[in-house]
Amino acid sequence: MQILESGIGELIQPFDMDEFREWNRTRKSRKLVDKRMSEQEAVSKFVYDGCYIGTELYGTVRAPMSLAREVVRQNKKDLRVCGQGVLELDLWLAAGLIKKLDITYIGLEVYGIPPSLRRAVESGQVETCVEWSNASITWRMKAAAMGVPFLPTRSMLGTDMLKYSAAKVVEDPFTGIKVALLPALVLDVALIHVQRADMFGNCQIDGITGFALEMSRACKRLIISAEEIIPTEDIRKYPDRTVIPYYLVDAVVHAPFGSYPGEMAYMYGRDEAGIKEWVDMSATAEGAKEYLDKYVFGLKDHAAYLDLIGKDRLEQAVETRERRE
Amino acid sequence: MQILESGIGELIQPFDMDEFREWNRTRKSRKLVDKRMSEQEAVSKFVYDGCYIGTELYGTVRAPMSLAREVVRQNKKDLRVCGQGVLELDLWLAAGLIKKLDITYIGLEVYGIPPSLRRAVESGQVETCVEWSNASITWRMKAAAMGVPFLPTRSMLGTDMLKYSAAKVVEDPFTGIKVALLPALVLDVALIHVQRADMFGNCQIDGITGFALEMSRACKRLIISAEEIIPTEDIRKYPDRTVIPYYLVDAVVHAPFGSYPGEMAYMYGRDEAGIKEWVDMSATAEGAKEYLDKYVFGLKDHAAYLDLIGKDRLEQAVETRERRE
Amino acid sequence: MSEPTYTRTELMICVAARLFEDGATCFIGTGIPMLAAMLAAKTTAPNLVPVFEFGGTGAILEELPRAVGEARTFHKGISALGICDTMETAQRGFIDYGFLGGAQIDPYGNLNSVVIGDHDHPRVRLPGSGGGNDVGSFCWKTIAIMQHDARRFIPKVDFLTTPGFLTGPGTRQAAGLPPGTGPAYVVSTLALMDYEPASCRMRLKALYPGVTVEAVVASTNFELVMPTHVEDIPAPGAEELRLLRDEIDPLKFYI
Amino acid sequence: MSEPTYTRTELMICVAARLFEDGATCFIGTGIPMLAAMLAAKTTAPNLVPVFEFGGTGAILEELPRAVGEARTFHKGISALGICDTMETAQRGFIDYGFLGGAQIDPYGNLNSVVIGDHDHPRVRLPGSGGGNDVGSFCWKTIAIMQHDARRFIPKVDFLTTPGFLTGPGTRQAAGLPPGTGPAYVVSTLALMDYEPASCRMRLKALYPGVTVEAVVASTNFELVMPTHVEDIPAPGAEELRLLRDEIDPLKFYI
Repeated sequence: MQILESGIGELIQPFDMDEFREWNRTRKSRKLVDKRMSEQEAVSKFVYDGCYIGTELYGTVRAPMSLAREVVRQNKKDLRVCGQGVLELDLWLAAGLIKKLDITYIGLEVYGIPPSLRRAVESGQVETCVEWSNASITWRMKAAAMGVPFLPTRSMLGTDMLKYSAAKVVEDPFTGIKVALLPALVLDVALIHVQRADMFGNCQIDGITGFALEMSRACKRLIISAEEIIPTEDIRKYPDRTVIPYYLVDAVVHAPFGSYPGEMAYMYGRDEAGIKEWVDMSATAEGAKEYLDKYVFGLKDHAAYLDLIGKDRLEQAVETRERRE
Repeated sequence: MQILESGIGELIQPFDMDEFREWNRTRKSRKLVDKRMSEQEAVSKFVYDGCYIGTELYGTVRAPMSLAREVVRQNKKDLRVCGQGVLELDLWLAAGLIKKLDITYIGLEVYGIPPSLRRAVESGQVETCVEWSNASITWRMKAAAMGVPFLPTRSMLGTDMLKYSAAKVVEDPFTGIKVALLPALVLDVALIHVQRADMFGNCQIDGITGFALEMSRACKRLIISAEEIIPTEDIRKYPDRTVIPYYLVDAVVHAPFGSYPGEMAYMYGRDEAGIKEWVDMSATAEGAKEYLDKYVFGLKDHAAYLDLIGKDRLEQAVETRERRE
Repeated sequence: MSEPTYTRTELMICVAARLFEDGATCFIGTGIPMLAAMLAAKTTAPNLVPVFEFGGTGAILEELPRAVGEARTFHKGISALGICDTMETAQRGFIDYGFLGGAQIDPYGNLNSVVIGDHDHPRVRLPGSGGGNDVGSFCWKTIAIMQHDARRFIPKVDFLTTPGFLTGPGTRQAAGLPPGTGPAYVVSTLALMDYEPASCRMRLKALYPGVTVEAVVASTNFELVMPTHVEDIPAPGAEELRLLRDEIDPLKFYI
Repeated sequence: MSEPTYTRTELMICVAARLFEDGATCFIGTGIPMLAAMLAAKTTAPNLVPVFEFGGTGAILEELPRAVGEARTFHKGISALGICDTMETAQRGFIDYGFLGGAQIDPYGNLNSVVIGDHDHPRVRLPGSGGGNDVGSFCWKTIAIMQHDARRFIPKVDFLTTPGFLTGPGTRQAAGLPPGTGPAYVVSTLALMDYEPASCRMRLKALYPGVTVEAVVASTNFELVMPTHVEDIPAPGAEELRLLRDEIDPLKFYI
């Protein structure tokens, strides 16, 4: 089972399974303690300059937007960032916070290539882009979540993706087929937004789970933002609904409309105009700055943000929510 | 990444990922067709002499007991069997149906070593026992479910388990630690019992999922038995509750009290006396035969079985169910 | 009766929609594939099983999804799980078709959505593979949807993001990609292309109304294999256009 | 006041229960570990987090589970997922303790639950590893619960099912098992043992009431390391016995 090919991409977040095990043993409490805090406190406490960070799900869908804005507000710099995003990572790119990227997809979906991404990468402000597919970056987290150093896949093979990644190709010793081995990925910090959590961090998600299960189990620090904080009794009544157990969680932030202007399944739909505002303003660096001034730097916190958006627009978003029918 | 050690155990179900892909492409319909049928029909159609078969979860918990009894009734022979079980596999052992075992655990739980297992293995009737741990056999199914030829683990290392398995030890090419590679496992037939399914095979499970997700995605034929058949509208209202989508499923058997004398979370508790009856009678080969005559061969089908058990005992089992509170 | 007028985008959607095989599982990406899938479901492929990469399977597409993760991708769906479930389902051979886009395509159907120019110092940074590479690796057949011009249809993509037939016959399998997989069609703004089996090179299959072979050749910066007979693509029918305009995208989000 | 009378099983349960560290995550197997966990939760370890291999985590143990998958293993639990979740949680270092049983144990704490005699022609076929090997591989500390007699405490197990310290210092890590893991205690029917750090060999730690060192030695078919001071295990207290008999196992399922 010799190495047939090795990607030349940098492993921008080197890993050591034994160190992660030790972290999980000594740095993650098993006690049920109240972890509720504000965005300000959570980001200040757990996000740091140069950390390797990721968000889930993505910009317009169940995204930790209130946390993402707080990261900008606190000007956390030199971030090394995992994966894919829409608005949330685009804000960080526009604010000049990202130094290195394990990139899968940063786009504006139907609105195309984000000008902020282009400016940040083409200018060299983002120093390194290591390429991964959406599945392979998730399986990298899954490897860490499983506690193993790699997972095999038949993706990435034969392409420049493999070449510019940090994967390795080997021959399967059982049947002789070629597989790419994806190195495990342990994030320093993960931000995940959910429908409901209790004060300890037990989380429920409605609708698709995206890669929340994998990311929550593949990080050293996990900040949860939740639309609702529910009593622990409701968690214990439906233990089969807990997808992220409390012992993975370091902070619980109550963030109603935390995914706005993106959507939250069964709670509110996306605000197309709100998304379009970023798309339009971020066309230029000046416009992006103006947007950040208006929606981030000019506001104290998420409550002030929601005030600025206004009740009418939020109610309209609720009106367009997906319903169980 | 050379092979440092290879288990000497037989790979009693050899696999070929490309063949499994081809099977999934050509032999599994994507159409929504009514798959409801009786135990008799499902077992007759999909279980065959010599097939490699597995059951989920296990004997006293959400177990496909009505299907397991039907396999005995139809005398499906020379079975190669996956994993772990309590009553369900013990019945097959007692009936002399098992030729080879990928064994993890066959026990009577608190009642100890099953005499039927001892008789079947010590007499040589079961020709081969290949050893796996509970996690490793599940990860073997998970490998197949993921469509990859193996998964790594840090289990099994340094023990006779590895030696008598079909795993291989290699050095992780990223960090140099040793890992065991577990070969993917694709079952010919899987039997899984769930709380609810629609006629197409979309399944919901309450309580723990055991290894239902892994097994359902790692088999060529899947027979589902379900306590309740529900309208597809109820599935589509809660798509986030579907753990086994219909396209994995070949047969849907309506089997109320299908796990009896074992339990079904939130529906009925286990009948200790019913379990104890097998424990006591299976102490001798004659007793086991008598039990099989009484509860399997002497009865036409699952309905007749439930008649024999009687309404009172079933109601008592319902009374002792776990409740959401 | 005069022919209805239509836009080039509407035509592309119709052409893509007609390629859906009834009862097949299909990975659907953002944009035109979503409109095409909805149109197919309402016309020739009522048993289509749409799969969206972040977890939605078997949705009933009553309202147009605008993103691959939004709730409309699992509206009345048969399951709403996560990206591992859909990608692993694809990796084990359950997904028949994948719809893909890209900034560049080459004669073997390889796609680029990472960079224009050099990877480390790109002239244009594109969004990245997303699920593209996975879809192109795992699905049995892939269909690319592309703007057709000579800067996009080029002999060699700047960055091989999503595998087509790589460098020709046998090379996908030699690289380790699952046998039997690969590109099937290209739906462009000018024509429908398939691939010549022997060479794995892109071949003109059918022209859109009013488009000439010469126009396609002029917009293609490599030699396109010519079939013995070039088919004609029928214009969108009145019912197709009505469905598209009134039912599928009444808010004119895409069309 | 006279000492309460108690059975050897009750004593073992109490000894095991006292080993639970408050707030720790513990894999709980069928039988005595379940009773011990319940007793610990009601006495010295109210913040114990029980983990059952098929998916139940953080249950409130109001009624005694009789199997590792039954609903009582996730009664008012914090999560009810599957075996992959619990085993992967253990593999990545989240599970502090594991309780194990076996038919044989050797001086390094290796356990056998597969066969007595030759593997391919066994004298006694045992149930198999189950989750035992995994628990012994992944958990930070394991505690074995064993009948103490000379046929079970032997120099070399017939089949090394669950890894203890293998053949001595450094051998676990050399085999690839996660560093820092290994056996911590043996709770037998006669005494409590731990392991001498330098040699990784089993060491007598404390005697049950009325048991002599000689009795333990006579029942151990290998040389047990002797500590400078052998501790005495206190008999079960009245409250421990009341809890066990009245609240934990009132139906006398185990005791």
